[in-house]
Amino acid sequence: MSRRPLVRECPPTTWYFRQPRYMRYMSREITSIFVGAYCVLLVVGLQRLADGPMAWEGFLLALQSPASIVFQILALVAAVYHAATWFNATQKAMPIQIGEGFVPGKLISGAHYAAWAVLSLIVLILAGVF
Amino acid sequence: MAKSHKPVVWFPFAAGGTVIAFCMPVIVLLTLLAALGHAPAGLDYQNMHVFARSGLGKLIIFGVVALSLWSSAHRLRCTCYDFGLRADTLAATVLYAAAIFGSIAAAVFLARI
Amino acid sequence: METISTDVAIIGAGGAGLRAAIALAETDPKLRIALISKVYPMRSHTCAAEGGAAGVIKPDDSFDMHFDDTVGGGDWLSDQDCVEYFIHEAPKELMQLEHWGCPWNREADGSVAVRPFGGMKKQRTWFAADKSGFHILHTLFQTSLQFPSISRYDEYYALDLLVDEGRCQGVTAMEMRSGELRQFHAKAVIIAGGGAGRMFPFSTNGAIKTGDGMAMAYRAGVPLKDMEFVQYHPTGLPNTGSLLTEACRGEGGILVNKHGRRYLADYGMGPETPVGQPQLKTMELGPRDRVSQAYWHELQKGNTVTTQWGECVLLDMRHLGEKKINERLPLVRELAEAYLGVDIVKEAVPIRPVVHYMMGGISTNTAAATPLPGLFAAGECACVSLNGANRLGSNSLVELLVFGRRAALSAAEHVQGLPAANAAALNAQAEKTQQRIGELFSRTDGSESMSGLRKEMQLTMEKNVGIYRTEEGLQEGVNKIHELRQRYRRVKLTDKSSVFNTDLFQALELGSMLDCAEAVTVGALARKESRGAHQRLDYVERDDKNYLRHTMVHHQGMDSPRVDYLDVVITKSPPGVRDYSGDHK
Amino acid sequence: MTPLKERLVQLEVLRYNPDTDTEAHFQRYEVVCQEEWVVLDALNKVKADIDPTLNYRWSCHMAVCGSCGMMINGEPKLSCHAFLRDYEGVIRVEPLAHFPVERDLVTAPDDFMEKLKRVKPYMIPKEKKPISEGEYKQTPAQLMKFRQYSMCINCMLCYAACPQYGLTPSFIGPAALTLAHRYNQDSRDGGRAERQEVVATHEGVWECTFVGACSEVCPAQVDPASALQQMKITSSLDWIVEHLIPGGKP
Ligand SMILES: Cc1cc2nc3c(=O)[nH]c(=O)nc-3n(C[C@H](O)[C@H](O)[C@H](O)COP(=O)(O)OP(=O)(O)OC[C@H]3O[C@@H](n4cnc5c(N)ncnc54)[C@H](O)[C@@H]3O)c2cc1C
Ligand code: SF4
Ligand code: F3S
Ligand code: FES
Repeated sequence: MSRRPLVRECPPTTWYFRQPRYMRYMSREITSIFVGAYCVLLVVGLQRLADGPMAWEGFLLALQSPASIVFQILALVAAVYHAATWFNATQKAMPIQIGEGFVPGKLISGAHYAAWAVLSLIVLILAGVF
Repeated sequence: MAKSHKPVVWFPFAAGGTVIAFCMPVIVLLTLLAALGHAPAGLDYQNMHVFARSGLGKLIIFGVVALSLWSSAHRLRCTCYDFGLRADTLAATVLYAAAIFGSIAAAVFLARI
Repeated sequence: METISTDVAIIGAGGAGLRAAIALAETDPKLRIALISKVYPMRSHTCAAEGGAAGVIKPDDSFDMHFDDTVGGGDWLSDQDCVEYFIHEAPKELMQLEHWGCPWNREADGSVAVRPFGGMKKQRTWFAADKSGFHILHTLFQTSLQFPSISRYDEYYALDLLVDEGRCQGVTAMEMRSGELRQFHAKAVIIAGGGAGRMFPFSTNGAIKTGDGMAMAYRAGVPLKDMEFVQYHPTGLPNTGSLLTEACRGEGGILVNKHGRRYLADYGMGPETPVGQPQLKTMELGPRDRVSQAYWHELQKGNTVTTQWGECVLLDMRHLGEKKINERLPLVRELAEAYLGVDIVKEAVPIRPVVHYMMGGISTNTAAATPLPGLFAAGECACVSLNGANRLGSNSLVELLVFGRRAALSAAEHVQGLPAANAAALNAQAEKTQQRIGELFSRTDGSESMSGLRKEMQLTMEKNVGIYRTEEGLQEGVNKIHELRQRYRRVKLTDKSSVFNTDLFQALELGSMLDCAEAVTVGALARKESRGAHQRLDYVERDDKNYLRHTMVHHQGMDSPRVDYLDVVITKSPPGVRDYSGDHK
Repeated sequence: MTPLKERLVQLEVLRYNPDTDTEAHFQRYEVVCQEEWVVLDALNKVKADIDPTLNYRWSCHMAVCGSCGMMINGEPKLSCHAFLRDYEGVIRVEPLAHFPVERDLVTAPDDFMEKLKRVKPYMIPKEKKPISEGEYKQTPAQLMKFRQYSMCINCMLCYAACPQYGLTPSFIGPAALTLAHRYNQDSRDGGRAERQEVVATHEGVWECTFVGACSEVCPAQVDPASALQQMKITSSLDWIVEHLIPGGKP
């Protein structure tokens, strides 16, 4: 009698149900579906813009369909979730050492959040929202 | 094992991820406002046209669209694998091709403006 | 049975075994090295060492001072030629580790930093935060990965030495994952099997420290030396026995009793030094034996604090402040917090003495050679007579390096031009091991439970061979261990499987511990004096006339062992008074 | 004196004996434990008093030897650092995920050991010098740059946590790559180029999708996820230098 190690496979299609943190990871990854789809929408919008004022107005009007509204809400959630995970990750990818210590991760991420807020605000102002 | 050429796709992915994080939420917010019937003045044809015709505007629009497309395509490729789709080459080909196609389309449309 | 031929077999892949392996590989790349260990190298207990490693490096220090501290700390039972060799090699070895990448703490100018340690007159303890042993072990292990001539046999449990024509020529070992026995034919064997603290119920030692290496040599006819000297560390967590490093006191922690008194002042280590300004070799920086013994006296006087884990004294580090604690003692903070729920930044920690280290072991000389040709030993399992009657904190990690390397050099020399082994004779011996294991498996009339025997042994050791000893108690201990050894022959295996049978390994380990325990008790009974860690209430004085000698215990099968003595080597420091009061200069 | 609080603990332990079993099964044990104990203490009590045939590894009981990793309620943990007070109800104990099970809670770490070796986790000095010339100078700041990454106890919890390792076993994995990073970041070392031959391959950092689970379970706060992301960035910069700058050498 001898060794017969038991291999317990990681189920390739359902593994992410095993731990809540895997679910969190998958939700982060899935944001790409919505963001990707939204990018396609942007390209279509560009086309309409190129086609002239009528087309553009039609595009804006089409956006108002219920399906489009639902989609954009989802896309917004996805984009914001993506942004949060991305900024939280910056402290891991780019730690900053000053002397013996490291700049606290929260500070690095926090700076990103702040820049994000400022940038968004500027865009909103330029777009004439306020 | 040879060194990987992954950086070719990963670098634009990382750049795109950053662009998405910073820009996408506010852009979606703007179109969502439009969808809800409160389109801000900035989305008027006139304003959009002026913006998209300027060199800087073209550059910004193209940069945002192309990088975001690429980033999403790359992430989707990984996600396919995570969901158990083992045909990685196929997924990569289709998704990257779509991203490139989208980017070219964006460039063409921008050129026409 | 599969035979593995090699030039040198090393048993144990802790600090000593790994250092030996690397030294062999560097000395002669053609040598085949088999590194056998019952755990993966990085699990070896060297990883638990916290405080640091001593080596003279700073300009205000000198070899003579390290010599005096070691010899005096060892209560003059150290062989002084050995100490001499050791202190000179120590800085070289520590520097070698630096070159291999060990993350030693640094001074602002980039040079290596040192910290104060108990019993040392100068700051000479190199440290890597409070994970010094961990970093030493991992640096050695990682360094060893680059040498193709080192073949590792991880999770192989070594059983018996193969001895033919008066030379040690190999060892048998069981591959734990298959349960298959292998014989290693080697021109030389180095034992680096670590200590045996698990003989005691309350110990800082990991589960693997069961004295297998000592027992193996002992059964092969090599005497065990000075086994009665068992070091208690004064500051263990009262529930798990986990160690709070001596560096706690080195950095300025103080010991107080239930009245808040720094009681060490009452036991010849005073006068009190100002809180937070530790003074070398005084008060809290007295040697381990003295500090542990003071606890015992406080206990007798009723001055200890009663906690839910038993009688304790308090180790107070609050005055060090959070910053210094996090920087220098992060592990201590974490251990106390996790296992005891005490934050050392805010509270004093209850602690008590705990069995820590075996000064005794396989008898070796300064060349790390045992009396059996072809057999070498290094590390805690060996007694090269560096530590004498009481080891100074931070000398042991260096001992692993210095004598691990020395054993390798000696072995490399020994294997030159040796005649081929008589394979048949070795086979026959290996068969005996096979039979021994087979018998253990097939024993159906076994009446003794392993955990039961183990418990009895541990209680006996604690009760009869503890910090203070008496004739009566020791005699009882000798009798009891002897009885347990007899009863061990009827120990029963519950698990008869082949793969990773830890029931079997625990049984074998128990056998090793019982052998070692017998040497400890017998040696202690015979030594009618008090010296270092061996303190007798009936013979309170040191007796240089009769006992300035090493105890040598010889295995006699199932009979009681034979004890004889070997003179201590004294070169320049005649026995003197150990002075740990503030007056010493 | 406050009495020790006792508690009846129920353990559900995965059992597998290759000599007799074709599959693994769970076995239930009930042991009286002290409230402040860790799961390992409970297992030790089971082994000593109830079932000597239960097998698992442990040694130090202070979270430093790295041998006692197990899945406890589905989470990779050091059993000597998993406090009973943090669990309610039945505690489910399984061998570390993603490694073959030799027996009961004992897994085969061969794959990890082999990978560790591949990343050359040892000093390849920038310039060799003899011991007699003393130490390589290193400031405290330079030490801090890599110290965190040198704290890895090789417990493999991160491998059990990383789904990418589970899905793609050829992935070098968090701990081994982090050790490569540890040496790369050491001011005394000059071996980065050699290590890149492994680090920058597909099986190296590029298999990591930044799940981050490795860092969440790491008992030694090594933060392998951080190390791997940093290595991706530097490996990408290498690639640019190598391929886009004429004559560029990373
Ligand atoms: C908690 C703690 C803290 C300490 N702190 C310090 C300190 O600060 N400074 C200092 O100088 N010293 C310290 N010490 C002492 C020092 O760490 C030890 O003495 C030293 O690490 C022992 O090393 P070693 O190589 O001899 O044995 P170990 O590291 O214990 O290794 C023993 C090896 O032998 C192998 N082995 C054993 N039996 C068998 C067998 N039957 N078959 C195969 N292989 C076997 C094991 O697998 C292991 O690889 C400390 C000790 C402890 C317990
Ligand atoms: S990185 Fe952390 S989790 Fe992974 S092996 Fe090292 S210590 Fe364990
Ligand atoms: S969990 Fe795995 S995917 Fe990367 S960040 Fe950690 S290695
Ligand atoms: S027993 Fe050593 S890490 Fe848990």
